[in-house]
Amino acid sequence: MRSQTQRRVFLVAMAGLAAFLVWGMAGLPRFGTFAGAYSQFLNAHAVAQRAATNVVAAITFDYRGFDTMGEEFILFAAVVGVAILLRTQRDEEERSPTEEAEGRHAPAASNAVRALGLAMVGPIVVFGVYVVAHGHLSPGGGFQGGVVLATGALLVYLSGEYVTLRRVRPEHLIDAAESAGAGGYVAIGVLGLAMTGSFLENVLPLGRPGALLSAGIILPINAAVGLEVAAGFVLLLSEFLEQTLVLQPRGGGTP
Amino acid sequence: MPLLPPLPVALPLLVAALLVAAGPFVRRRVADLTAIATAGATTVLTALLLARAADHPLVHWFSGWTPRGGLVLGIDFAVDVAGAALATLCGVLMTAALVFTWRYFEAVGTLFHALMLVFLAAVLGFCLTGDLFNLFVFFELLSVAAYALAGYRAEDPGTLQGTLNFAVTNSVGGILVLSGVALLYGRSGSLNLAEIGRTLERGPADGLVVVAFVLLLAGFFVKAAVVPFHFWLADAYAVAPAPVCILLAGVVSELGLYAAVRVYWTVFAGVLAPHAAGLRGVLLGAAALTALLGALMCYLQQHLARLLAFATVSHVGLTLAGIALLQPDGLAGALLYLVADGLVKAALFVCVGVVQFRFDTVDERALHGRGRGLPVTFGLLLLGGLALAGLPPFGTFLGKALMEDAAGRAGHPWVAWLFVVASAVSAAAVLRAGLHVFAGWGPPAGAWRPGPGGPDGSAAPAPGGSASSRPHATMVAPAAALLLVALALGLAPGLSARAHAAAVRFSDQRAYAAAVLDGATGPAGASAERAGPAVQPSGTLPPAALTVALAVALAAVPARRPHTRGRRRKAALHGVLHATLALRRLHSGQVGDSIAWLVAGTAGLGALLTAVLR
Amino acid sequence: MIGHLPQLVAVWLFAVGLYGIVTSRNLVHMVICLSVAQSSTYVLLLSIGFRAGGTAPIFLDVPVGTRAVDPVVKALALTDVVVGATVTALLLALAVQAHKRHGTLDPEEFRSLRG
Amino acid sequence: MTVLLAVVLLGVAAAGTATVLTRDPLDQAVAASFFGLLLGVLFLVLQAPDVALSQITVGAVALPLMILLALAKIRRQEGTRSGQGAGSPPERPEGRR
Repeated sequence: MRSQTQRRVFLVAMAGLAAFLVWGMAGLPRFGTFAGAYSQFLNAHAVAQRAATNVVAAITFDYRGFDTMGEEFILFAAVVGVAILLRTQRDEEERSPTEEAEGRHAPAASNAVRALGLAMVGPIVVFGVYVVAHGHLSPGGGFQGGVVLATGALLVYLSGEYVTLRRVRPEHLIDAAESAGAGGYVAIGVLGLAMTGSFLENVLPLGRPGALLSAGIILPINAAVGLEVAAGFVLLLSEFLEQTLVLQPRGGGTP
Repeated sequence: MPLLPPLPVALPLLVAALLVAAGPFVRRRVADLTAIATAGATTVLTALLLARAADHPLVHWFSGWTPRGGLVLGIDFAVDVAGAALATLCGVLMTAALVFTWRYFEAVGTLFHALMLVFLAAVLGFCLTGDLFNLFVFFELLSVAAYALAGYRAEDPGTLQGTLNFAVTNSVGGILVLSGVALLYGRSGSLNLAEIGRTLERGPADGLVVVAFVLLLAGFFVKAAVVPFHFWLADAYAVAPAPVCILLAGVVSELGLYAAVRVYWTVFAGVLAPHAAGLRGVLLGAAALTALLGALMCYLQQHLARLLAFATVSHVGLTLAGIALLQPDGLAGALLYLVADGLVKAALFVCVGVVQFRFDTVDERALHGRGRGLPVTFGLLLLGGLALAGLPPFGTFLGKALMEDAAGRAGHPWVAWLFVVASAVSAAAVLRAGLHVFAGWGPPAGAWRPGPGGPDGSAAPAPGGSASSRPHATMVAPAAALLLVALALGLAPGLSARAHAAAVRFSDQRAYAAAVLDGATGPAGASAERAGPAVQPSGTLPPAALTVALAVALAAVPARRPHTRGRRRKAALHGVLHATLALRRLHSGQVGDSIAWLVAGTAGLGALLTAVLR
Repeated sequence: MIGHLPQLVAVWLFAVGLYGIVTSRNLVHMVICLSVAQSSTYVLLLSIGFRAGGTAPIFLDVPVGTRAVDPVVKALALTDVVVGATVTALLLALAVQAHKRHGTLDPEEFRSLRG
Repeated sequence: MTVLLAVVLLGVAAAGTATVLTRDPLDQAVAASFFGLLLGVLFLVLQAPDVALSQITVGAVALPLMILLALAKIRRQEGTRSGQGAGSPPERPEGRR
């Protein structure tokens, strides 16, 4: 389609579709009055049934834990997919970033920035672990904590230590961590199936609501998710970093 | 509670994680064998499910949350014959694709195998789940895996364009589905298919119900590639590596239709029942459009993968026609046809993969006569083409016969003609391509046809061997095996009766809800009553013969150069050329165009259904 | 007073995101527009589950039984956020690869490159 | 409360529109980050701190970063190409303002 026609067709159709959608949404309960039986029940009983004070976490990792397993594998598939799409091509060669300090797009960080960045890595990692470990109690959990942890690794880069990061980044270990997280989730599910006859059913003591060690399998699942998400996001970001800093078209001029 | 249902999903996921973890330490052949063994074992599990689900659905509640006090708290797998049969088909096709991969790729890490297994798990979860949001999760999982797989040959020109079109269009489809899920949740407060169905049935078919239905339908139609949601499909097929094409053609569009039917019969059938006649009309129209446009575009292609892609579109239309009758007879035929047609198309893609592996191109003109040294592939391609036309006793014949029969009795006898025309034209294209490539029929490199703008298909070097490599037995055998299964489907005694029983079950919303929510295990009263004697499709032999004859005749026609004498004929030919060129231009492969059509299609579907459902 | 504003915003984000995709001449831009369209589903889900005067469904400092908003839609939105992020990452990788191969980010220039 | 919600909602709509209409990818990455942040605020107002936390870490930090990295790669290539001259596709502007 010519772009003029295309735009016109789209605008007319989109206007119609938008009106149609608004008409459908008018049938929803008035904003702020929703009271579905499912959610009412969970708000009333989840804390007693699962000993998790964060009902969202109880749903994410227990009542609807199977959805979250699928979600973890969406991330898993995306990380594998990005690795496949960005894998080193035949006509590219790796260049060590040290050879071309000037051409690097990361601004050469001053020592102060560098020190500040590195100093923040510790607290960020602690915060990430905290968010993962308290997912069943307060807002947070494996996913959010995992991303925070991955950001910690990123700070090392931002403080200009990408080369260090590359040196200390044992790729296979991170791959293995990601797989262990994703596979661990499935393994917990199979354990439930073997012990109780239902996939992902809780097999641990529930404990007292509000305690750190409570909520049954939600905590180990959170740990598995945290591991997978942290490793997955480190892999994702480093795939892009790799593209930016290291790979060069073969024969490409030196900047 | 049955222990079996979660296993076909858990097993491939676990092995996929292991494969990635062990990546650097695993040799190529070990990865191949592990993946094939896993896919095979998973297929056995799904076959077991199929056998066990014969009497009543198997319901597995995850995390131990069986419904409490009539309230669903968790997620369930509700396995019935239709879902298990489709799952088994997917398992078989995945095994075949992995066997084909054995020699197809020269260098391939474990990542490819891991992604294939994740894709398999997603597909099976999609077939087995009884939860609407879980269906969306698996929809996205299979999409993400499919995007990465389709873009696998990232170094080839065109791959990125095709993959991008595929990914963006299907992601927008995903947004539509999720919006539909959100609306249904807002109305019913539930995510379980059976429970939502019960809630909706108590209320009116108001705007929200219609909009949610249209959103879900449009989202699934994007996957199924119903016109005008099909613009991504040919581009994705053209660039995906052959093993992935086997799955795209045999699995993905099938699943789109399956999801649409599943959601209709578990959620909407009750509330929309008073408007079934209007809905039938709209769906039949979409089916006819899809079948005819797909067949025409198929006939115009010279790129073999694109040709099969449009054959897929056409056959999606035919299946939709069976579904659109909205009663068990048509549904039984559609289910059978879905499975048999998936097998045949996968076999054809195996043949195309062999050609690509051998000659580095899948362009019909460039390949003219070069396939003489591949008699087995030639034979399989011809057989596949005939099976595509519905040659008895292939399973495709049985499925089509059941659908034609049902359409006739439902007062739509023209559907039989739609079947004849669409399947004859699409099969003729396959046969013609086979005759050109393998037997050197017709003018070499005939340039009279309206060629596409670019170097259609000339690029795309085989990822594995060089031009001199001979196809290995592991590349041809899957095609033979798949065709054999399609043949066995048509010969299996009592299959149409079973398909009919499965369809009756499938389309009984109350019995489904009772089995899922109340744990009812016996055959539902209503189902047993309506399961009359199975249809005997012997009366439909003449149309089948007509289709096959027409396909063969059409395949032979373009072998002669068209006569261009006489001004009127020239003008007519000119007009045809212009029309086909315009049609080709519509399939521009532009992401923007795909999305514009998607929006227009959704809005159109919305307008039509609003008109008939209000 | 606030009525249907959240749903209108959701529809608007969806429409505007798709408009961006349709008119985009740059793949990275197109990918970001897709994520804008995707965010319409977050807004829709969370607005459906909102209850006026309700707290977050976390009963650590407040007793069970306090009026709280719907927790289910939050679980769904969490999944949705991950889906959106992963699709965006995959598409960005495609865009980088496309630029590496074809030296352009303009989808219209891909037309001649169809395989 | 209601007023705050309305303001944030309108802000989200405006930021989303701005993100789409910003045609230069580098500016757009910044706009997208701001949009992500604003969505996070909206989720907080809607009493969904879990989703807000995810949205802010992913939508406002991780994704914009990936976009910047992707753009850095692309910019760098254009630099290499223009230095290289012949044999490469014609140079074109990154986007239209």
